Formats: sequence, structure tokens, C-alpha cells
Amino acid sequence: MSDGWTRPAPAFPAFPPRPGLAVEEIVGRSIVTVVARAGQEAALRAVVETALGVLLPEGPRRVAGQEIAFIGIGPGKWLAIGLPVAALAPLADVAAIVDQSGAYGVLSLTGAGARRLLGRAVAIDLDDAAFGAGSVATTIIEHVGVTLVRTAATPPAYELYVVRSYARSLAHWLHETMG
Amino acid sequence: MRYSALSLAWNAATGHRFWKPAWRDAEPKPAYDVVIVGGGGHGLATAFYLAKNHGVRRIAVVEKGWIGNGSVGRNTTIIRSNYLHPANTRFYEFSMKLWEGLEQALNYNVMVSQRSILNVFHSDAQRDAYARRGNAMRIAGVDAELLDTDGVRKRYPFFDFDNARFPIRGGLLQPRGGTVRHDAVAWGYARAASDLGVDIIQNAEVVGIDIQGGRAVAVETTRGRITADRIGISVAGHTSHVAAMAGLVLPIESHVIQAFVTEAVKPLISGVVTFGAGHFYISQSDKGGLVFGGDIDGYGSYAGRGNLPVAEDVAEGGMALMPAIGRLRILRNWGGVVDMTPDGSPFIDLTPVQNLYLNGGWNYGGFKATPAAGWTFAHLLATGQSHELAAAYRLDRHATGRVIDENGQGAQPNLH
Amino acid sequence: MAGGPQRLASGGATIDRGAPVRFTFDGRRLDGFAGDTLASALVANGIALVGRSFKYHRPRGLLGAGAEEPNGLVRLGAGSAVEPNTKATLVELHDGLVSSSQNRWPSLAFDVQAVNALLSPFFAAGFYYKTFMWPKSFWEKFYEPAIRRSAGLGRASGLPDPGRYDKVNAFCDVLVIGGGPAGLMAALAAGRAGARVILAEQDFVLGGRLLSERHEIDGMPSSAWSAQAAAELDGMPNVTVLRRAAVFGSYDSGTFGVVVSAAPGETGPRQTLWRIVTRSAVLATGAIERPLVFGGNDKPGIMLASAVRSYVNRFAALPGQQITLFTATDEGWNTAVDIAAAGGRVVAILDTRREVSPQLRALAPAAARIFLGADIKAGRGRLRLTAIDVVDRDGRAERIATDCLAMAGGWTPMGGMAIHLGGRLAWSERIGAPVPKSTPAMRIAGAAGGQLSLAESLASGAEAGLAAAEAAGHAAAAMAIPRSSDDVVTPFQRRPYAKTRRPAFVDFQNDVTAKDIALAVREGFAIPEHLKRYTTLGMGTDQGRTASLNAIEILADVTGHPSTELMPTSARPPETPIAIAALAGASRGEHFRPKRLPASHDWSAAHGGSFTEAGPWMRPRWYTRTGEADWLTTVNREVTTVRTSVGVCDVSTLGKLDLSGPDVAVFLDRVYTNLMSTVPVGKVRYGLMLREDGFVLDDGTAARLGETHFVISTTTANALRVTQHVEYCRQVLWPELDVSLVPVTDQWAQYAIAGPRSRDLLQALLGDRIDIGNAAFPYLAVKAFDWDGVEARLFRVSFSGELAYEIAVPASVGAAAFERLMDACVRLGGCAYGTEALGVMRIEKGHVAGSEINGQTTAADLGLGKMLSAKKDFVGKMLAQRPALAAADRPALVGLRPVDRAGRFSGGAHFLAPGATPSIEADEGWLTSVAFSPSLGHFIGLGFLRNGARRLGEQIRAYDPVRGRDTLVEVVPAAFVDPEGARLHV
Amino acid sequence: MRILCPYCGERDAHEFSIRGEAPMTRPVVIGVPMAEAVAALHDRRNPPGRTREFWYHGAGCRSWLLVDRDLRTHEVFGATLASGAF
Ligand SMILES: Cc1cc2nc3c(=O)[nH]c(=O)nc-3n(C[C@H](O)[C@H](O)[C@H](O)COP(=O)(O)OP(=O)(O)OC[C@H]3O[C@@H](n4cnc5c(N)ncnc54)[C@H](O)[C@@H]3O)c2cc1C
Ligand SMILES: NC(=O)c1ccc[n+]([C@@H]2O[C@H](COP(=O)([O-])OP(=O)(O)OC[C@H]3O[C@@H](n4cnc5c(N)ncnc54)[C@H](O)[C@@H]3O)[C@@H](O)[C@H]2O)c1
Ligand SMILES: Cc1cc2nc3c(=O)[nH]c(=O)nc-3n(C[C@H](O)[C@H](O)[C@H](O)COP(=O)(O)O)c2cc1C
Ligand SMILES: [Zn+2]
Repeated sequence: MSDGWTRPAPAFPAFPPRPGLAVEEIVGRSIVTVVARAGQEAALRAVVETALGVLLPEGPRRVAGQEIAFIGIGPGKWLAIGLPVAALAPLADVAAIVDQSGAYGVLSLTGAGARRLLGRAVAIDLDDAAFGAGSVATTIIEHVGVTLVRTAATPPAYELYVVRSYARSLAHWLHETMG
Repeated sequence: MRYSALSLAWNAATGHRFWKPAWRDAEPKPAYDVVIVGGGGHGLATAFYLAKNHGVRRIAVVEKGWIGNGSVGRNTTIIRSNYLHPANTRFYEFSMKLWEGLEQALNYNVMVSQRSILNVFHSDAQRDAYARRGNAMRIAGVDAELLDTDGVRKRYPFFDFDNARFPIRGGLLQPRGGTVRHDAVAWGYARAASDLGVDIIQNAEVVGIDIQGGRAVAVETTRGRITADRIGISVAGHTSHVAAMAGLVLPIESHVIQAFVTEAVKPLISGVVTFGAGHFYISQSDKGGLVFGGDIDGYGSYAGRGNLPVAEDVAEGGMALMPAIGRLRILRNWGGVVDMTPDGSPFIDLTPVQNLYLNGGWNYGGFKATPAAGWTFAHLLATGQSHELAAAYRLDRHATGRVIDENGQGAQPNLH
Repeated sequence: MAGGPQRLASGGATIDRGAPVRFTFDGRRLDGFAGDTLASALVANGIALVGRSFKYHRPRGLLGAGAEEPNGLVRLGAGSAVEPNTKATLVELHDGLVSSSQNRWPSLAFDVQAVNALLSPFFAAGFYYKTFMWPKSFWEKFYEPAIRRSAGLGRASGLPDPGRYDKVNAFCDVLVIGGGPAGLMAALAAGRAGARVILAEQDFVLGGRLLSERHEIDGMPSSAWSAQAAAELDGMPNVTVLRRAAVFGSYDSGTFGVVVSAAPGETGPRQTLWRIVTRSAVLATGAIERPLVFGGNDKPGIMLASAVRSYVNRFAALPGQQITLFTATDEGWNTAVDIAAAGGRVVAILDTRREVSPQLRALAPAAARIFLGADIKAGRGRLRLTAIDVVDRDGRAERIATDCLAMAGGWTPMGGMAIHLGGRLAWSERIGAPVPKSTPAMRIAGAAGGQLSLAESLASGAEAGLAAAEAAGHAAAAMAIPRSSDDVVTPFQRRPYAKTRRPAFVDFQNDVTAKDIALAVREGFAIPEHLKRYTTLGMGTDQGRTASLNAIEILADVTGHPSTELMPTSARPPETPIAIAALAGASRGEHFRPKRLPASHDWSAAHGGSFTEAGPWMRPRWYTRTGEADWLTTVNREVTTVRTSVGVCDVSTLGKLDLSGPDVAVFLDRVYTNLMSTVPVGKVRYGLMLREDGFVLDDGTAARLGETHFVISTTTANALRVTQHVEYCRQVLWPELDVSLVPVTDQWAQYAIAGPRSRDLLQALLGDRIDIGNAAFPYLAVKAFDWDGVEARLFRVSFSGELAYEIAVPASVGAAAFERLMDACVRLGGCAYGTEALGVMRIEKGHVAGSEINGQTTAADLGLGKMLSAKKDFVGKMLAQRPALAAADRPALVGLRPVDRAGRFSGGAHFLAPGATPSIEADEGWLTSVAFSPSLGHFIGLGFLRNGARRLGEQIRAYDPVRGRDTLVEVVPAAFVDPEGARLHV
Repeated sequence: MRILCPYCGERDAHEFSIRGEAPMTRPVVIGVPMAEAVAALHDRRNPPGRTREFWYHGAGCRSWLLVDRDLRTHEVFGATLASGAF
């Protein structure tokens, strides 16, 4: 029996577009936490490169390959975005692989307005020079923990990862602040 | 000159020409029976009770700056005895009783004002915890009332009852709680102590403690060496580094706590109120300013000033509890250094160094303790024995496990 | 005359004569212009009396024209939007503005409490410390309420602030504070060099004193030059100009707090808190003028000379018909020139100096009389200045009719923000005031740093801006300093303070007089900080801006100490008073804190769920059905349903940590008190964690999913603390153990299915997807399985004591899974149950929860002593053996029930022996958790009782005076329903 | 106050929680004698100057850090990951 119930539910309400700002939820994305085992970071790097064709980013950065992107969220810790957990099996010898696809709501924010909006919200410098494409920051917006990713330089594009249970509160804040 | 309406009127008529300094600004003498380090509320009270209760003659209070510059001059003035732990209940209730007669004892109006303290709660579990505390108080003969939402509403109709993230379910009220004019406590004790012969020595920082054969014999100050039969440390937020002069390492961290006062307005908040779903408490000074504060900033600090996040957090708590204060403006925001302990409770005890005694570790709550701390520390200094009401405030209690942890946070000072 | 009767026909740098504005003051309808402040519009309307002083309720007029204003405090708005104590000088006038005076009754002109002034000899500094002590009880009943009523200035609305507020974070290389000539130059220099600049100006126009003076820069009027500079800055992409932006505090690591107010009529938040992080700052906040201290110097109509120039030059409002000047500096003479040029009448110039240069004398308008070495013996008039009694150096005494006196007593640099972080001031003899020192983090420019004249301001601003840009890596060529006309900076001269019988005010707002200072000194309060606290000098809304240096001079005079050995009292944030709501932002009401919602939330809301806060989460307490009279009926129904049939409850809020790695079992053995390494794969074990100090931290379960893979649960309330603790163990204590930790609380929606028919429910729902027979899936089993394409986990655990399971699915399908469960549940006659029923059932079972694991209890207290493994070491083991924690007579967990089964009791009651007199010694423990048990038909409770374990069967009182109850209860084992746990294993 | 997290970069202190003073050597909590355990958990040097503390970047990378800081001025001299520090 599969009545389509495997389809993930959106975490956020809809966001009507604003001038210079499009906010859309990305539903159903595979998100997997990858944590290098002790002393295995180099090995993991090698496996990721051969198996997935991506160079694991150093530090809080995003590196995208064909089907998968890695986002640095802590020392030896990444979110692998795009491929289901099963596809990461080759990494299992050198890393913990934990599916988090259900844990996050993901928003994409694009446009000049996105930069302004997020710049107001997070207490980190979002200037192009400081937070260009590929930058990642795990931080807080109004008491809610988020991981913010700059996916493109122009027009400015971001992804915002927030755990599902907080998604509606964050949405309230976004609605208020977008005006 | 005794203070009274009559003497005031007489002086008013004669152009206030005959008032004398409230206390003698003394020069240090070479030797005293007891030297108290720290001219805060506790140090001055200790000197007063040493002279008054124990007849000690030669007493000096040695203060590094001007008396009252420390926490006694910068606290939010709340007095209460609404504690849970029996050791605290006994001690703070004794302090409350001393407050209740302090004006007469000192001949100084320190404006003890028992306009009540209300701890608001927001859940059934919190209600039960407050009931437990209220009952502990009642059992110990302390006044306590448990209010329901309507009871709170009657007193404070402008709280956010209808729209709150954490609705108000009631409150624990101690009618005898209240506030005291903080600076006046330092001045009143100083004046009364000075009248009994105590030397109050300002601008004399203790920079060393002379220990010979395991006994403390003198303090080195920026105004010279002073020998003493007994030395009492009562330096609040600076306990660690003064104790370090005697080679002691103590279970104390220094932290900053901020306070705020608004522009003065006509009476709005009658008593003291604490919020139960965030860090915020408030009262209104006689001058009309809303005096409020919240949590410590959380990191070790001797800077005596805080940072924005906690200021914002406090304001958020305030707006959540009483959005009617939104347009009132903060006039001044300051910080003080407080000595936080692993269980949130103080020390009044002998130290491992002979003749060296310690009164410290008052966290952010030692103002209300001032009279009792002075009384019991004086007892300890005079007799060498702990006063029974302060016997639980031992330095070895973390070794014995006899901790006095009111809120169950455990051995992490900044969580209390 | 449009814009008010005292409005000059021409001029006015910032007013827009094309935009008339109507407003009211104390109910009077008045006219002004856009670009006015409320104060300038009052001046233009010939209104001198604007308020009453704090203590003596003396009539007061405007003293200043900016942030220094001590007197002109008004109440703005009406209803819930009321804003008391607002400086009229800082209010941007707009159409429909409603303002009124305060601290007076019944009216501003006639105020009953003005009698206080008559009693002023009695009310001298510190009088209240000396009296009101008898009889003792009168303080709270009588004296204090009277004092409280007469104190306070304005009145709060008492209603929720209707405003919206917001917060913004910003980063820059250079933050320039103040948009006068110094700030403008700094911003231009840094901006042109390419640095990221933010310029914050509290006024609604840039220019600072340039707007108020008739200077020329680059051949144009100074206000035109500042408009041009502003336009250039507005056009630079790397520069952000914030107007109406009060910088209020300097904090660690280059962080500044700024409150930016909306312009009149602007939609959006009323105020926004900007948290600006900058590499370095330029402080260009200017200086303010000092009043002169003489008898009756507080009459309405007596102003600062700089304020008079502001009113005349910037707002084209003439503050009097017959203006006199009283000056200790050259500014007085310049002011006379400006007044005359605007067509005003200067009747006299009084200079405190015995000699002045001929050039200066030449400035005096022809009609003005000159007095040198002059002093004023008295300002006269009741509600407004009418005359002054003057003496000059030759003893010539005269009464001069005047309705406006401009005072120029030198300058006080506004260096407060430079010492927020503990910086120091140094006395400048040249200007007779302490000035802050520049540091790389904060460069001081212009009058704030004692560079008083215009040329100095421009040059020092440019220099500071360049240096700041350079420090941020933006090198630039030196900047040309525009040519300008300039001020004559008068070297400061001390003046003995007037020994007059009349009150001579030093702190206008707080009514502190020169005599009060002398009295305070006499009583030993002879240093500025003591003086402040004893007299309240400098403690008003103006923080003594106009008072502090005069006070120091008087103090020096009285004590004989040189004033340069005294320092003003310390400045603290906020530099400008800021609204509490602005600091709070949008975090209020329902949005005070974000809410965490489990995946089942919408289902619960649609099915009668009534929610409660559980830490950050919102959880259903119960699900009301139509016809149920009260919540207890509902909860009883839910409990009974679970105990007899089946119920479903969302338990997703429990914290969940995924732990894996070769050393995970060793690690968990150290973290938990009991052995975890022996848990077989596919099994769950209940576990206990201690804090390092030996008290219980938390309880939960550890499920072994693989040889090197566990998922552990924490309580809802402790999830963060436990995560932090386990991370500490992993990263700090034993980094050599190879263990990975991933929090997965949000990944898994988890639902408890409890009750004798829970297996039926799962059977119906899951069929043969997983074998859940008792043999294949016994108590404490765990298994992952595929639920129609969804990866799910099933646990056989029970909090209710019934046959029960928990099923976990990814939260993204959590809502759908809950619906499926509820569908099947309802079909079996089951129901959803909330936290209340959960609580009742755990008390019936004697399971401990937050009320028992409250941070003060040991494992033994909780009846869990056996869980402290003797076979291994673990966190907290040593300190748990401290004598007081190991003492045998500690209160221990017991069950309680009323002896009279119809009786009731509540959590928080204490235990007293029957007949005992309440006392600390007689207190034997307390009730932690109480519920009505529908299974037993009476109240039951858990509690900690001294020697509890040995007292089963005893009767004791549950004494609850705060609720007015005293109930006889019986001590029973802490398990009321199925104590053997038989139901778990069926 | 801002802290340079070795992983995340510069962050406001409110993203962290603080445990307090850190010992020079790695804390040992199991298998130590009682007196030592009591002292290690409770005693603090708490100097009015530079010291080293444990901070936890809970709202960022969830690393435990050793932060070198001055208690008088709040100046932060640096931070390192605690896990590799002892
Ligand atoms: C913002 C804030 C709010 C507070 N709110 C409350 C409250 O509402 N209720 C309450 O009960 N408590 C409160 N407290 C706590 C209370 O103020 C203190 O616990 C109490 O004042 C400490 O005792 P004290 O008065 O003796 O300290 P202090 O006044 O600090 O006295 C210590 C003195 O020692 C001097 N000293 C230090 N080192 C030396 C040295 N080397 N040589 C000589 N002298 C030295 C200091 O200069 C100082 O004067 C608050 C504290 C703060 C900072
Ligand atoms: N004749 C003299 O001796 C003499 C003396 C003093 C001043 N002046 C004149 O004063 C001017 C000095 O120039 P300047 O630029 O140093 O000062 P300024 O007074 O012209 O400018 C300071 C600006 O800072 C703003 N400001 C103050 N505090 C602020 C805060 N907390 N947040 C935001 N903005 C704030 C003020 O609103 C003002 O616009 C010159 O024009 C000079 O001619 C002359
Ligand atoms: C209860 C209380 C009320 C206060 N009221 C005022 C006030 O009305 N005005 C003011 O400027 N400061 C007020 N203060 C703050 C003091 O000015 C001062 O900031 C505080 O005593 C700390 O000293 P410091 O800022 O000099 O370090 C008050 C302080 C307290 C403790
Ligand atoms: Zn980090």
C-alpha cells in the first residue's frame, strides 16, 4: 500500500513574493549528516571525492557537485544535500551517516531583498566580501537556530535550514519582517 | 546630632549650617583589634554590630574606593525572605526582622519599604514548586500567600494576561518583601558605626595579607600596613583575589549582573515583581524610576558592566510580562560584580588561615542579607564561632555535600 | 503669523514654511512648520512655561534646544500611545501631534504642589534620611505613599504599548557617531576612501551646530554645506546614513547599540534597534553649553545661548522680546549678533569677565547695554522671567527688564560613550572640562574631543575618518579641509559660584541647588559620586549634562580641592534614554519566544486539543470532546481509555541523540550510571545520568540499533542541557573515544501507543510488515522497519505502565503517520491523550519526572539507587558519595493517598506528623506530584519523605497552608497501578 | 562581546554558553580521589585578569572551546577547540 504518504509535508506556510525577494520552500530534499570518525577526516575526504566526485569543504562552506552538495556545519561535520542516505553508504566506514531529511525545513531566498532581509536578521556580516557564494553559517535568527547558505552571488541567493518544529515561528518572523 | 523631624526643622531654620559629616573619614592607625576589608553594606554592618553587640573597641573598615561604591550602591534593592531551604529561610527571615527595626537601630531612614514581592508563575509544575516554597515559609513562620490568576490581576491589571506566550497562572506573594534605599544602608551603618568609634578608612586598597606562622597578622594597604588581631574579608565580587592574597583558592567566580532604571513616572508598580518564564524582575523606586534587571551576563567578569544581549533579554522579559512599560525609557544601565558560588549560596566562615575570616559568595542576592550578614559575621569575628543562623554557610560544604542549592542547577556558578 | 507669533519672517535652516503643521500643547491648538521640533514650535508660539520641576514643582521653561534639555519634558500622545517625559527639544513636529505638560495639578500655571518650594529649606538635600522614622509603621502607610505620589514626572499609560518594534544587525568598517561638521567630515573622508561607513545622527537633519550657527563653509552658509555633504553621503553605496538614530551604547568588541526612530508618518516599526558591529568608531557627538549658576536662574525664559541661536537661526523662532545675555565666554556676544541680525532686540550683555577685547565689544548691537565683571543677583518673575537684578564690577546694581536671558558658561564635551568601556577622561585646561582620549577603537573628533571651533571640528573629523578607514585597510590621500569662517574659542575662566540666598540651580531637573552641594559637603558627601547619590544631582533624564561641570566647580570651590582633581560621575549607557520596547523588539506577547510544534500539532488543534507550554514546545494537555463538563472529565476519560483500550500520544518532544562509533558503548557506560555496553542489539534500556556533582541530571532510554549505534532519549525539558553535557563528555573529557553524536530530535516524530489494545492497533495498521508478537517483539525491544516506503522504528517501551509502543517516523511524514494512527485508534474505540493524562498515568505508576528530578535529588532519593552500577565508574559517581548525598535519612520517594479517600491534596504540600506544630524541625518532606486517579477513584501523590522507605503504612499530614489545606494521608509504595509491572509483558 | 570561534568565525557571545574556568590539564572526572574531585569541580582561581574558560558554541558548530579572555576588560585573545587542546 503506497498512497503517496511517503511524500514529505511542507514545513512552512507559503510566502507570497515581494519585490526583489522570492521565498520558496524546498520540500523533500535529502539531507544527511556526515560526521568523520576520529582521525578519519582525510580518509573521508578521499572517499567522498572518489565516490561522489566532490571535494569536502574545509570550514563552514558549501561545495556542490553534480548531484550532491556538502555544507560544513562543524569540525568534521557536514550536511550532505541531494542524495538519499543509501547513496552515502560508501562513506559508512569512515563516517557516521545520519539521515536528517525529516528534520529540516529548507527555504530558498533569492533577490536583493533576501540579502537585506537576512542581513538584518543574523548577527554575522553578510557583505559579499565576507559571505560570498559558498559561505555557510550556523547561527540564530530571533532565538531560532538556523544554517544559512549563500548559494549564488547574483542575484543573491540563499538557503536557510531550520529544524522543522521551529519552522512556523521562523515563518512568522519572516512574514513580519518582510513587511 | 540625632536625626529627627525636629532637628531637621531646627537646621532648616538656621540654614543647615550645623550638620556634621555623617561619618568620620578616618586616617588609618597602625593597629586594630579587627580590620574589616571592604566598606560595602556587609563590611559596615559588621563593624557596627561588632562594636554594638560585642563591644569591640578598635575596629577599622578599610575600603579601596569610597564607601558604598560596590554592590551595595548598585543593587536593585530587593529584600525578601521567601526561600525554600531551611538554612536560608532562617537566615533571611532574621535579616528581614533586622530590617524591620533598622531605622530605629541606626537613627537613619533607610526607607525599608515592605510593599510586597510577587513571583509570577506560568505552569502547574511551577505552581506546585512555589506552593512548596510558600509552605516552607509558612512552616518557618514567614508570611506567604499563593495567588491565582485573578489575585495577580487584582494587583497588577496591566500584566499581559490575554496574549502571552507563557500565560500567568498565579503568583507567590510575600507581603513583607520589598525594597530598601540601598545607598542609605551604607551611609546609615557607616554613621552609626562611626558614632561607636569605628574608623572608616576610604581610598585604602588592601593589596596584601601578611601571614606569619599560618596566622594572618596584618593587611598591606595603599595607605600603609595595618596590623590586626582578626581580619574579616567582606569584599563581595572581589573575594577571590583578596583571598588569593592569603593563598586561598575558593569556590567562587566573579560575574557581572546588570541593572536598569527608567525615567521617573508616577506610581505604577506597587511592589516587587518577578517573571517566571524569563529573566526579569522589577520594582519602582520612591523617586519614580522603574528599577529592573534579569539574569547575570553569564561569563566571568570584573568589568562591572554588561553587554547588549542580556539587556535585550531583560527588556524582552519585561515586555512579555507587562507591555505597558514599552514606552518608558531606560535612563541608565549599569553593572556590578558579584561573586557566584557553585550552589548559589554564601559563605560566612573561618578560613584555613588563622585569624582570617570570610564573608562572601553572596551571588546577586546579598543586599537583603546585609543586616544578618553583618550580625553573624560580627559574631564569628568576635567569638571565633559560627553564629547558629549562619552555621550552614560553611566553606567545606561542597566537600560534605551539604550544599544549599535553591534551584537545583548544580555545581555551576553561572547557572544560579 | 504662520508658524506662530514669535516666528521670524525669514530664515530658519531646517523649517519648511511650505509645510504648515498643527499640533496641540495642553489642549491649545498651535501652528508650526515641518522641520520644527516641538520645542522650537513652542518658542515660535511665544510659550515659555513648559513644565514643572521634579521636587519643588517650580515653573520651568526650555533651557536647551537638544539632548541636554532638563526642563522641557512633556507627555506625547494619548491613550496607550502615551509617551511621558519626552524632551520637547528632540520631538520632530508633525501634524496632529498632541502634547501636554506634566507633574502639575490642576494646571501648569497653577500647581498645588508648588507649596513644596515654600518648604524647600526643610526639603534640603537628603532630608528624608533624617526623618519620617516615627512612628515606625507610618513610613509605608503615609510618608512613602505621599513621597511616591509627588515624585515621578510623567504618568505611564498603564496600557500595552501598541507600537511595533524591530531589530537589525549591521557591520561596517567605520561607525561615525554624530552628523555635525566633525562627523560629516569623518564620514566623507572614510567614505571617499572606500570604507564601509555608517553615519548615525539622532537629529532628523544632518549638520549639528552647522544648522544653528551663521557660519560659512566653502563660501556657502554652513547649513547649505551640510546639506551638500549629506547629499554626497546619501549617494555613496558604501555609506549608510541613519537619521533619527540615537547611538546609545558602546559595548565590547566594537558593538554599538542604536535606536532608529521612524519619521513622522512613516509606516513600519516605530523604532528599530540597530546592533552595529564596527572595526572602529568616530565619536563626533559635539559639546553642550553650560548654564551659569545664580539665584533664580531657573525662571522660564532663561536659556542657554547656544539654544537661543538654535531657535533663532535654525528655526526662525525668537525666544523673547527683550533679550539679555549673560556670558562667561565670547559666545554671548556672538549670540547677540545673531539675535540682532534676525531683527530681535538685545537689551543688555552681561559678561562675567572684567575685561573683554575691543573687537568683541564692537560686536554688541548698538542698543545693548554692556556690563563687565557682571553677576546676576536674582532672576525675577513667576511663570516667566520678567527682570534680572544685575551688579557689575564696579558694584553698580540695576534691575533690567527682560523676558529672555541667554547664558553662555563654556562647554562640556559629550564624551560619555568614550568611557562606557572604562576609558578615561583628562582635564583640558583650555576648555576647562575633561575630554575623552582617542583610541584606535574610538577616535574622538570635533567638540566631543574638545576641538571646539569649526575649523578644528572639520579638520579633526577628516583626520579621524581617514585614520579609521586606513585602519580598516582603506588607504586614501589626505582630504582637503573646506575653508570656513570660525568661532573665537574662549579660554575657559573659572568663576566663583554665587553665594546667594535664592535657590541657584545646578541640576535643574532634580532641583539641586548650589546650597545643596555645600550642605552635602558639610555632611561628608564631598566627592562627585557621593554628592550625586546624596543629592540626586545628575540622576535625571538628562543625566546631569548641564549640571555636572558646574557641580564640580562648586565642589572645588567649597572643598578647596582643585576641580581638575575631580572627575564627573561616570557615564553609562544609554547615552540617550531609550524605550524598553525598542530593546525588546518584536519578542513580545505570543511571540516572546518561538514555539516548537510537533508534526501532530494541526491534528490536535482540529480535535479539541488544548495546549500547554513544555519548555519551548507546545503540547496538547488534553483533547476536549463536546459535552465534557470540565478538563478533569476529559482527562479521566483519556486515562481510562488508555488503561482499558488504547490511546495515542505525541512524544516527539523528548530529546533524541544518535550516537555511533567503535567506542560508543564504552562512552555510554561512562555517561550513564547503569551499564549500557551490555544492552543487546535490538533492545532498549532505561538509563540514568548524574551531573558531575552526583545529583541526578536526567533519565531516558538508550536503544541499541547496532553494535556501534545507539539512539538515546532525554526528557523534553533537559534536552539542551543533556546534549551540551554529552558533548562535553565527548569533546573535552574523552576526545580519544571514537564516538559521533548527532541530535535527531527533529528528525523523528515519535508517538506512544499505549493500552491493552495497542498491539491490536499496530497489528491493524502494520499487518505483517513487522512481527510484533510478544515473543518476536518483547518488552524493551526495538526494531527498524519499512512502513510502506517510510523508514520507521518501533520501540516497545511504556511510560503509562500499559502494554505500549513508541513508533518513530521522519517528521516530514509525521503528520500523515499520526493521522493513520489515530484512524486505527478511533476504530478500536481509543483516543488521543495529552500531557495531563500522561502525567496521571506516570504518577499511578510511580515514575519520576521533572518534579522529582529537579536537580536537588539523588538516585537513592528517587528510589533508583540500584541503577548506580558498582561495576564501573561513571560521571558523578565519586561526588554522589559525599556524606550528605549518601545520608540514610534523606527524604526518599514514597506514594501517598488520602486517608479519607474523598479528600484531596496538592503538589507542594509539606509533611508534618499529626499534631505537630509547624516548624522547620517538624518538616518531614513534601509532595512533588499529585493527580486524581480515575483508575483508583481518588487522589494519589508522590513525594519525598524523610526516611520514606521505612515508613510505609504510616499516616502523616499533607500540610498546605498556602492553599488552606491540611490532609491526613497514608504512606504507600510509589506505585499505585500494576506495581508488579505485569501489564508491560503481555 | 564577540568571540572568534575557530570553526565558525567571529560570533556574538550570546551564541555560546559558558561553563567557566578551565584547568591547565584535561579535567578528569572519573577515578579521582574525593578531595581532588571536589576541588576540581568547585574551586576557581578567578583572577582579575587573563584566564582561560570553557565555552560551548551551542548555537553554532556545537564545539566546546577554550577561550582566552581578560576578565577585567572582556578582551578576547583567542579561542581553540577544546577537543584537541589537552
Ligand atoms: C546589579 C545588582 C543587583 C542586585 N540586586 C540585589 C537585590 O535586589 N537584592 C539583594 O539582596 N541583592 C542584590 N544584589 C547583590 C548585593 O548587592 C550584594 O550581594 C551585596 O551588596 C554584597 O555585599 P556588600 O554590600 O558588602 O558589597 P559591596 O558593596 O560590593 O562591598 C564590597 C566592598 O569591598 C571593597 N573592596 C574590594 N576589594 C577591596 C580591597 N582589595 N581592599 C579594600 N576594599 C576592597 C569594594 O570597593 C566594595 O566597596 C545585586 C547586585 C548587583 C550588582
Ligand atoms: N565657539 C565655540 O567655542 C564652539 C564651542 C562648541 C561648539 N562649537 C561649534 O560646534 C560645532 C562642533 O562640531 P561637532 O561636529 O563636533 O559637533 P556638533 O554639535 O555640530 O554635532 C554633533 C552631532 O552629534 C549628534 N549626536 C550627539 N549625540 C549623539 C548620539 N548619541 N547619537 C547620534 N547622534 C548624536 C548631535 O545631534 C549633533 O548633530 C562646530 O560647528 C563649532 O563651530 C563652537
Ligand atoms: C535602586 C537604584 C535606583 C537608581 N535610580 C537612578 C536614577 O533615578 N537616575 C540615575 O541616573 N541613576 C540611578 N541609579 C543608578 C546609579 O546612577 C548608578 O548607575 C549605580 O549606582 C551604579 O554606579 P555607577 O554607574 O557609577 O557604576 C539607580 C541605582 C539604583 C541601584
Ligand atoms: Zn562555532
